[in-house]
Amino acid sequence: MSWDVSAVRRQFPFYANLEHPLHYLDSAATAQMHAAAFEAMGAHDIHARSNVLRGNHRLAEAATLAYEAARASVARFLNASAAEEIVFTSGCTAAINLVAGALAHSLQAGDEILVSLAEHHSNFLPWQRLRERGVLLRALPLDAVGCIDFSRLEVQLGNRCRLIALTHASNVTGALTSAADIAAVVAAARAVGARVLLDGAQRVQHGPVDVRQLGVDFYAFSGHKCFGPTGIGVLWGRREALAELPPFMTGGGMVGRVAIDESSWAEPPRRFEAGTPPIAQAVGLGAVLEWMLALPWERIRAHEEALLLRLLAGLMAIPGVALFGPANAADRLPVIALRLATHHSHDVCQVLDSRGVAVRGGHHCAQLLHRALGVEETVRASLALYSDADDVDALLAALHEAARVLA
Amino acid sequence: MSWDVSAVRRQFPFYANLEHPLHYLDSAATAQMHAAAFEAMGAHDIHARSNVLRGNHRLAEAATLAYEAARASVARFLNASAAEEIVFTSGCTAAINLVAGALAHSLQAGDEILVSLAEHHSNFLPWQRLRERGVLLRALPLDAVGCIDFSRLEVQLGNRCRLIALTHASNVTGALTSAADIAAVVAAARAVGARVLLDGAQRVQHGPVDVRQLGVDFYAFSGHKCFGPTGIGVLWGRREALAELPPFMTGGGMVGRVAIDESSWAEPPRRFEAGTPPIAQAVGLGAVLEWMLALPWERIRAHEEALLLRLLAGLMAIPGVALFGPANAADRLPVIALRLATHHSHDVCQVLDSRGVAVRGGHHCAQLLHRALGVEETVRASLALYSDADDVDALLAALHEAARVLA
Amino acid sequence: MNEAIYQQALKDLAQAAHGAGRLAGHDGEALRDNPLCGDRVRIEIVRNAGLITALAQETRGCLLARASASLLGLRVPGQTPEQIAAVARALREMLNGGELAADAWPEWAMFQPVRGHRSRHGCVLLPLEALLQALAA
Amino acid sequence: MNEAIYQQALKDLAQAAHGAGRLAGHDGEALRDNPLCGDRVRIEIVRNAGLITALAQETRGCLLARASASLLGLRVPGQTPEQIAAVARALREMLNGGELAADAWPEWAMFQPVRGHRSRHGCVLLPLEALLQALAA
Ligand SMILES: Cc1ncc(COP(=O)(O)O)c(C=O)c1O
Ligand SMILES: Cc1ncc(COP(=O)(O)O)c(C=O)c1O
Repeated sequence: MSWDVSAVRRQFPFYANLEHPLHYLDSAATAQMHAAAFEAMGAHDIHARSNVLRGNHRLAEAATLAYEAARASVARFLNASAAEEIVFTSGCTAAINLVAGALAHSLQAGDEILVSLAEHHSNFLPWQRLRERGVLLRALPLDAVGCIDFSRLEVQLGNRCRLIALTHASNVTGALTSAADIAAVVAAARAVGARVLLDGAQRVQHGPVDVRQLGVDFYAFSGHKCFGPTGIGVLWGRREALAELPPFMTGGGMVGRVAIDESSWAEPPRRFEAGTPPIAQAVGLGAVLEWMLALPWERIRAHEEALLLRLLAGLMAIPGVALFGPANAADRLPVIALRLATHHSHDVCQVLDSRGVAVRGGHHCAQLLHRALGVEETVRASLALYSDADDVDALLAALHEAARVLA
Repeated sequence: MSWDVSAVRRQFPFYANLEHPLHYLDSAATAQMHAAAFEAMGAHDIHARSNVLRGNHRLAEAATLAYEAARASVARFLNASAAEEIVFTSGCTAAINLVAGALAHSLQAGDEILVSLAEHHSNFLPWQRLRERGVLLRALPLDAVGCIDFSRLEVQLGNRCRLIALTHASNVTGALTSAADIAAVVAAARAVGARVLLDGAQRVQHGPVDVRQLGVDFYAFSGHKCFGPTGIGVLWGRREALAELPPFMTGGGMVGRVAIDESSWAEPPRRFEAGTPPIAQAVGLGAVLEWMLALPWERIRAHEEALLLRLLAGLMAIPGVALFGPANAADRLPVIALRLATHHSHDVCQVLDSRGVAVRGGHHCAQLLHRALGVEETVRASLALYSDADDVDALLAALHEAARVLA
Repeated sequence: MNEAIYQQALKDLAQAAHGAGRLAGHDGEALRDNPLCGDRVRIEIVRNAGLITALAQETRGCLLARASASLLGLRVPGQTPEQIAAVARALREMLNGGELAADAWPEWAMFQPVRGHRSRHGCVLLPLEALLQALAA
Repeated sequence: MNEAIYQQALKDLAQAAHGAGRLAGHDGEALRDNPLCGDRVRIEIVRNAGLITALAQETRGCLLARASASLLGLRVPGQTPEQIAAVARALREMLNGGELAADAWPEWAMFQPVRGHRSRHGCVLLPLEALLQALAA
């Protein structure tokens, strides 16, 4: 049985309400939101709106239960050991900043952090900033098509490395970091006592993740990229890894005792959730992840891969198209960065938009990766479980058009 | 003409869908959400969902326009000089952490921060934490009813004070910090070169604010306390005050040029909005603030004050009730902290809940204020523009009941 | 519905404050806060030949916490750590909606109306958690 | 609709790249980035007796930025800083939906189709902003 795109589109209010045809191929930036999130958030904000954890009237009870149930849903989605390992943040960027900011309190000058040149700025700048504390930033280089070169792991991993932060999938090339490479990174990290963080922002849109099997210590992602609401993100941390971190932000709800001279912190996850959290957004995310948990991911992967191959084949037939990323479909997400001759990506996107094709141009918050590939910007098309062959064909036709219009 | 509560309740889906009578008197924790926010967010997520600032297809254009229009609405609500002075955050707590975290980069050992003992933990702990950098934390004491004692300003304000952080209104006693006191604080701060931050979390629910008239440098608040969504907050900063701050969090969207060794920051407000912002939530907040801007605030204040007086009169008639906060209704918000004999607030709240009255017990994230008043916890009732005399009477009756049940 | 929680028996149990105070000497102690309300329980115990022979509790908290602590003061002396572990299990199960185990202390039954109020479970459990911590120390 | 933006005249203007390159000596320069796309414009100017007598531009960017920079290379030499300020005002007004001022450079008209595309306004304005910055320095 194949994956039924029109059925799934009916579950996305975006598609149900589309007035003019639009081929949305920008899901890597923000995916459309599933009905489950609309419904769960709407119902929550009408029937159970209240602050959480701090009151005992019926609405406060209902809100707290809903919020904690969402935490349990995230734990299931990631196969975490316990709901207490899930910290809600405002996004993937905030989750990574949380780890960097909390870790900063115990870093010494000369300690090292290892990243890669493929990282999104959100998984690069927070680590780069630790240089203010004398921390050394090292980076794994890229190969010719923009994939992380793991053969350089041993050379780049110093004895004083405290954390390795890598993307689980590139937002530009779509390259997946393989389970084997992750295992090698984890083993190497263990040997020097470093923690491992994976940036799952792109990966989560394509199915549940098993953090226990991955063996890493931290995993971060955003709701808006996996069919959930904006304003919510997740940091998963292995129990021991979270326990050893002090808070990043402070405020209501994350303390034990407050005195004028000193305060004590609550246990994780509350220690990391200062202030009123994004309650309705957590509830919306929980609902969407439950929906995702029930999907037939093998069929969806086959569908996405078929579209990817169709797209790749069509692109090869367009004169002047240059592609980046892994050649093998199994090693990548259906996310493709390309250049059309020497045309600027924003000019290309403009023409594509006039043809009802929404893709993204620019450096995609990955300037280092682009520079490593010798370009400043690319056009990126990204497919999701609601994409279909029409979308792909429209993109290909529009690229032919763009080549003509911009020549 | 008096304020029509039943008309305004029809604009709140919470009231329109209430199945059992519920007297919601916990708006200081989280206010119910206005229809304008439901509608604006729903429509945005259906018709204009996309990432902002980074793309040029039609959805990205629409999302960016909506997001920036929301910024302009916030600027109008606060009477800020320019939309660029508005930074969207995930909440009031995050906004205050932003200022504290960014300021930390330029603080020297021996510099001072001045707060008060009336502060919510969210406007106390971020400053207390700067002690790790050798910063001295000073605090204005409270008077007998829990109001900030501004007569101690001169004594507590050192030459090396870099910032004064005070609440615009207490979330426990409801005490408003007067324009005169704020003016004195600003003048004193200017004399030593300190910045002034006001925590407006409680104040915004009761009408627009004029930051230019207040003369302060920073103003912080949350969406969920002013009838808007959870997951969104605001930091307003005077142009020069924002310009001199480095970023707090880093990531996509807030940089200029990224290189392996060094990166340059974007201008405010983007410098402070790392990662994908809470887009739909900003749009929802903008819609609610536009609604608020058009309300007849004089009538609403008269209404709230009348309810407050009715409540105060009724409370005085209950044996064993102890009240805190200013005696004069004009000096306070309709937020009341009380103790019922020696009964624990959570026991009182439990009985009240069984009578359909939702109020909050505990320390309300203000342990220092409670300790200064010689108690550990209080019952807090908070009224908003949708509260009515029935709510007040139900609370009073339920308190009589609680005294009986718990005796 | 709710005031079923505040039956006379429960109020009396809290009022009785069994075991209230401190012990001159002890073999274990623990201090536990409920960060949400500032409630605090201190438990001190004396152990002898595998038994807990004395327990003192100091509780600042709501009626539920005080009644629960008072019950510990009444029932714990003479019990083994294993019995306490079983008691804790039985109480948690009951709060989560299960039946009270037949061999559990019968007084726990008066906390049954708390079941539907998740935010109050912590109040009932706080003294017991402090005791388990004192035993583990 | 959109390809109205990419008329032959605009592409030719970008291609012509008037003023492309660097000046051996100059009285003012500015480097400006568009952080959203990594585009970059460098402007160098020579001033003499109240006039801008020479302008060089180096532009890495889209057709809009390149055409706009090329127009500066063509039109700026011989103008006063006041005239440039007026030109900037006229362009901003036009992009925001107004009519192009009668005395503005007529070539700006070819940027009119960009009006409805807010995200591209920055591309058109980038060279002019760099020029204003060079004048202010
Ligand atoms: C006075 C005051 N300041 C700050 C906050 C923190 O706001 P939030 O929890 O929405 O971040 C609150 C509310 O909890 C408050 O009442
Ligand atoms: C690989 C990667 N990491 C991190 C992020 C940051 O996510 P967010 O902007 O939602 O915080 C993104 C998306 O922008 C991404 O693609």
